[in-house]
Amino acid sequence: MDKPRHQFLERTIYSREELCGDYFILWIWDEALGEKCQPGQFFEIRAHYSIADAEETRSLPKLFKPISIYDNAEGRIGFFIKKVGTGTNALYKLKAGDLLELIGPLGNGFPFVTGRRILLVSGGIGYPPLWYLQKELIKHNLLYWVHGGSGQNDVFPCDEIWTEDGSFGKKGMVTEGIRKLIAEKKIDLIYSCGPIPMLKECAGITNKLNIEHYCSLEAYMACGIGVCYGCAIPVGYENDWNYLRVCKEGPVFNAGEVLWNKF
Amino acid sequence: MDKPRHQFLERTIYSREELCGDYFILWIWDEALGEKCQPGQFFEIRAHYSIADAEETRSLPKLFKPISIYDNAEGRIGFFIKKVGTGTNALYKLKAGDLLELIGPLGNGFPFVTGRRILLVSGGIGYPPLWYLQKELIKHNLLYWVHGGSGQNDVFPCDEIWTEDGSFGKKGMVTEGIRKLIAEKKIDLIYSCGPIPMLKECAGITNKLNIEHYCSLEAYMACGIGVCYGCAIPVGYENDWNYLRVCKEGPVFNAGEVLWNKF
Amino acid sequence: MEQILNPLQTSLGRLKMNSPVTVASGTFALENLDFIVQEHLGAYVCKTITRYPKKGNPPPRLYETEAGLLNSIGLQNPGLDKFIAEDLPILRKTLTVPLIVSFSGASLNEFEQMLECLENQEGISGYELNVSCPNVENEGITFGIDPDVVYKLCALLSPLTNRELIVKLTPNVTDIGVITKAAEDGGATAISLINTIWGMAIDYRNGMSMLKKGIGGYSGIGIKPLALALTYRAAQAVKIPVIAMGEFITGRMLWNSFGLEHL
Amino acid sequence: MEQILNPLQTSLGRLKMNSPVTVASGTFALENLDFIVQEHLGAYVCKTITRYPKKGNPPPRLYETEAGLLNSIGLQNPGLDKFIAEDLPILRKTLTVPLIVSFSGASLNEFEQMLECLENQEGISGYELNVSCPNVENEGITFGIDPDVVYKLCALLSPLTNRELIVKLTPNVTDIGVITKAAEDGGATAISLINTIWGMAIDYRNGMSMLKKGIGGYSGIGIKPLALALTYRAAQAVKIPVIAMGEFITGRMLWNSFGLEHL
Ligand SMILES: Cc1cc2nc3c(=O)[nH]c(=O)nc-3n(C[C@H](O)[C@H](O)[C@H](O)COP(=O)(O)OP(=O)(O)OC[C@H]3O[C@@H](n4cnc5c(N)ncnc54)[C@H](O)[C@@H]3O)c2cc1C
Ligand SMILES: Cc1cc2nc3c(=O)[nH]c(=O)nc-3n(C[C@H](O)[C@H](O)[C@H](O)COP(=O)(O)OP(=O)(O)OC[C@H]3O[C@@H](n4cnc5c(N)ncnc54)[C@H](O)[C@@H]3O)c2cc1C
Ligand SMILES: Cc1cc2nc3c(=O)[nH]c(=O)nc-3n(C[C@H](O)[C@H](O)[C@H](O)COP(=O)(O)O)c2cc1C
Ligand SMILES: Cc1cc2nc3c(=O)[nH]c(=O)nc-3n(C[C@H](O)[C@H](O)[C@H](O)COP(=O)(O)O)c2cc1C
Ligand code: FES
Ligand code: FES
Repeated sequence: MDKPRHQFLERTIYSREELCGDYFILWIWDEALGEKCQPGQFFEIRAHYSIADAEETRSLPKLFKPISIYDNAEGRIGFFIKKVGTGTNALYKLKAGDLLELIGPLGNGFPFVTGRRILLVSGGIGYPPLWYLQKELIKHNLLYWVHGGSGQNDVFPCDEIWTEDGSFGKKGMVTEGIRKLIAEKKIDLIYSCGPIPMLKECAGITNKLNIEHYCSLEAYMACGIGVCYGCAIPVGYENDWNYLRVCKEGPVFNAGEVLWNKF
Repeated sequence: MDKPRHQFLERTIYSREELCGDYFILWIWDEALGEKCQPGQFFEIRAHYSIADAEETRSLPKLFKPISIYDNAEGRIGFFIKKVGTGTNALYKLKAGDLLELIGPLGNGFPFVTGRRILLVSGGIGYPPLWYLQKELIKHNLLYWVHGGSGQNDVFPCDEIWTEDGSFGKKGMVTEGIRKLIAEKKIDLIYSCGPIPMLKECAGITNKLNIEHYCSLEAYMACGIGVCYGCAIPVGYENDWNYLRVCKEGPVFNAGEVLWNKF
Repeated sequence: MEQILNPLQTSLGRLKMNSPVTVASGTFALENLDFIVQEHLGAYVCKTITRYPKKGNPPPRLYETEAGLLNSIGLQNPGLDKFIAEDLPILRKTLTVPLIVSFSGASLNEFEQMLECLENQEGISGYELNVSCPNVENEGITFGIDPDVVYKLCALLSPLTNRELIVKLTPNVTDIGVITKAAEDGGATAISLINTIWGMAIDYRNGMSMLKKGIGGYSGIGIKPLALALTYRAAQAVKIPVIAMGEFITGRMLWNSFGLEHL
Repeated sequence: MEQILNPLQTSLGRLKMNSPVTVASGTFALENLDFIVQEHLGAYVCKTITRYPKKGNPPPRLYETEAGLLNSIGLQNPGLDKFIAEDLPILRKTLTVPLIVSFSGASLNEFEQMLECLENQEGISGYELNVSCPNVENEGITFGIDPDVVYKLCALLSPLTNRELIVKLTPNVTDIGVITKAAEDGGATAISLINTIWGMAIDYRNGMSMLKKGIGGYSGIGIKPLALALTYRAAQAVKIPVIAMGEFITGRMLWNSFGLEHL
């Protein structure tokens, strides 16, 4: 079998950036690993615990958490993370010099294209994988990136920003402006990443307009390597569909094939 | 009801001493609390966790651990602790300035006497309560203190030391010399604290010689305040006995009344 | 997702309560009242009593596992007569919230006798029938696993009292719904669950059980998901109130984990 | 204390094995072999297959609790024919250790059909009959809770094969001993336990279940004490080997927690 072997890695965090709100970036450095990565792929990562610690504090082994590749340049791999719960909190506490446990790169990644007029749509923590993606696409395509967040702490560099509370950029859901943008910019391809309701909304539009659309989905994961079927989502056609694994057949799916009303 | 109310306290550790082996001492300072304490009493203590920490690390709430009062002078209360497992490991990691959670003082304590010829017998981590005891007894009685440990890392100041491996003092079990000491020093009262087999051995001797003997017992505890009956040990006479609570009716029992063969 | 949240109940069958929080039998006694404001409790459930005094099981009776507590107390208690003569007057004097007496009989007949005795006593608002202690052979447990017996027991006792009649069930059964229904059909005014589940811990150094008795009862955070599942099942099977327990030992009981967090 | 340690078994019924460590069905696949040395396993147990393909349950299917994992995968699998055509050849080629095929039928007849199909295939050392999946209605679970049905199933299948015939039992029963005995009497060559127990988690913000399906299967460190207790009970009830599981998710299975730590 010449499928890529999964890797269990431990890498030192060489830098940690603290951003606004609950966001932070952890950087590791491994050129050989960087060469294997594609935009849209992710790693399962976890704060490192020594067995001694685990016994002393009785803190339990925890699931690895899926985190997209945010950046990858000359072996500098970045994870752009929002602190939302147990696992991301443990990651938040890591400092430069600490060890990170990783498995990856995992998943299929975004298809690479050239000569297209592309709209990037991100919501909340859907931002990081599109950053890596646009770096690869920008030389060969025309890009416009629109990002939505709940407030001014959830906005990052891109072409157009929407916030739900109106505290920055345009007020409203990022999906509200998409139809107009598609027409104005003559978009023929969309890449999206964000919460399910946003992706669903967006897919409704692209389906109607018959525009190619790849979306990267979020799912709660256990193994991250295709073993447990815990991360499955419904993909196919009304009468011929299956649960596919976000960690293995995804996280990027053709938005036209995801059965949004079966969630 | 005018029984003493139990207290849940949080006190800052003002000093931490590191001893040989796995032993260390934590000191807190509270004069009012010190005035309530008697030799042989103990506290249920626990390293302080903030709820935030507990959620982030998923380290679970842990039982409080029973620890004797080792010293108590002008409100300086000392806990002399051996690192043996989860709970004591967490205590070991505390630094001066950290918070300690306490409930106590708990238990009955040693009876106070005057004008007696007393032998103190301690084994391993049975040492600390006898230190506090001898400080109170020494002005009013004749004392001789014999202590046993497994090796040179388990010995502390006293009159006579035994180690199992012979690496310090006399070689053997501390109980081996007792019969001779009783005769030589005309002992009429024994206080003991240590592992059950040692206390049992010692009680066998004092029962035969009909010498008064109070021993302080160890038991795994959950509540420490007499509620759960988890710490009970058999006390009474062959045909009329009950399980009494080490945390409430004890930890000090009349060695002649403990049913050593019912453990 | 299924909506399983019920509006917070502050009355229980015939009983009006300040609060939906109560305490788990055997984990809370008057001693604990030093630590909390009594009036924050909806009711006070005493440790289970039996017709005759019970010595309980040999030590060690406790062991803390990674995610909970094992115990094999064995219902140590002074027996009904002494409870009525000594404990009840104190409870009456001390409590300002309703008292629920937990008791367990060795036969239907004994349950009936005990209820009749207790009916003659003032200051009791209700009963919790403990048919589910895992640590006592031929007592309790045989009742809790058989729906016919649970039905007979409730049908026998419910005509004899106007007080609250709660049945505390064991989780160690194949179908909790059937047993819950049997209790309701028999006339129980409420169900409480869960008692501890079977549990064991092995000392890897010598292959021996950490509890003298071998298997014990397991409680704590590790059983919370099971407690929630069974409570949900039970609540679906009946119309009478279902009281959930399964949070963490010693005074951390929630009346209803489904609702309390909304307070 | 009871001595419950058995000498380490390295043969299982008719099967000789390198090691007493195996993997839990559904938590381990070929992908995991990237992480370990295959030869350290005693045997490889594949994810449970059914006669016909199963889509599985709707997402979310996973939630991590304080002390374990909830899942409601619902036995998603490609079905027997596709397993034989596609997966089995790869397994045969890849595995150097014995293959145990886990399968589950919707009726006695279907179990029989499946066994007959599998008997015609090379490279299978044994079967694990999954009669205990909590996430599939009317399939599996009805079998595992009724000793008569378990007996009938084993009596039906055991004459049809010379391969290892393991029955995997559910812990969600009143008396594990009776069911284990029924399996032995029917001709099973080994018992494995435990499958997951019922479990549920509630999102306190909205009172909804964290799993779409409501109740799921609970595994991990939180169920270890129960697994030990039931394994001990089962082992006392029968003479055939009992395979224990209940440590932590994804490839951390111990053959026998009672013995392994002595390796
Ligand atoms: C392919 C993929 C790529 C991702 N990339 C990134 C990234 O680059 N940066 C980043 O910050 N996050 C990313 N995420 C999301 C991230 O994995 C989750 O935020 C993280 O797993 C939460 O773990 P936790 O232990 O902190 O939260 P938990 O304590 O498990 O949960 C906190 C809350 O978040 C919800 N939640 C947890 N995980 C998920 C999930 N996967 N989907 C939906 N809701 C969830 C829970 O229901 C709960 O309400 C990605 C997810 C996937 C599947
Ligand atoms: C009244 C009283 C006073 C005490 N005073 C002191 C003191 O001054 N200094 C001190 O260092 N220790 C003292 N101890 C003992 C101390 O409470 C235990 O060492 C401690 O509870 C161990 O907790 P752990 O979580 O570190 O160990 P665990 O992880 O719970 O266990 C580690 C090992 O120790 C065994 N063990 C744990 N607790 C006990 C126990 N209570 N009895 C016997 N075996 C046990 C376990 O079975 C296990 O093998 C006292 C005990 C009692 C009852
Ligand atoms: C030490 C201890 C003693 C207990 N004694 C009793 C008892 O006497 N009667 C009873 O009905 N339940 C008893 N229980 C069970 C508790 O009331 C409760 O049902 C169980 O612990 C589950 O809840 P938890 O996980 O929140 O502790 C006892 C539990 C413990 C830990
Ligand atoms: C995600 C997941 C999927 C599972 N799938 C199966 C399965 O297909 N067949 C089966 O017999 N058991 C299955 N199980 C149960 C495990 O094999 C095992 O019995 C259970 O998890 C208890 O062991 P543990 O606590 O060590 O995980 C599954 C468990 C998990 C967590
Ligand atoms: S997380 Fe296990 S299959 Fe995707
Ligand atoms: S530890 Fe609970 S009664 Fe002693």
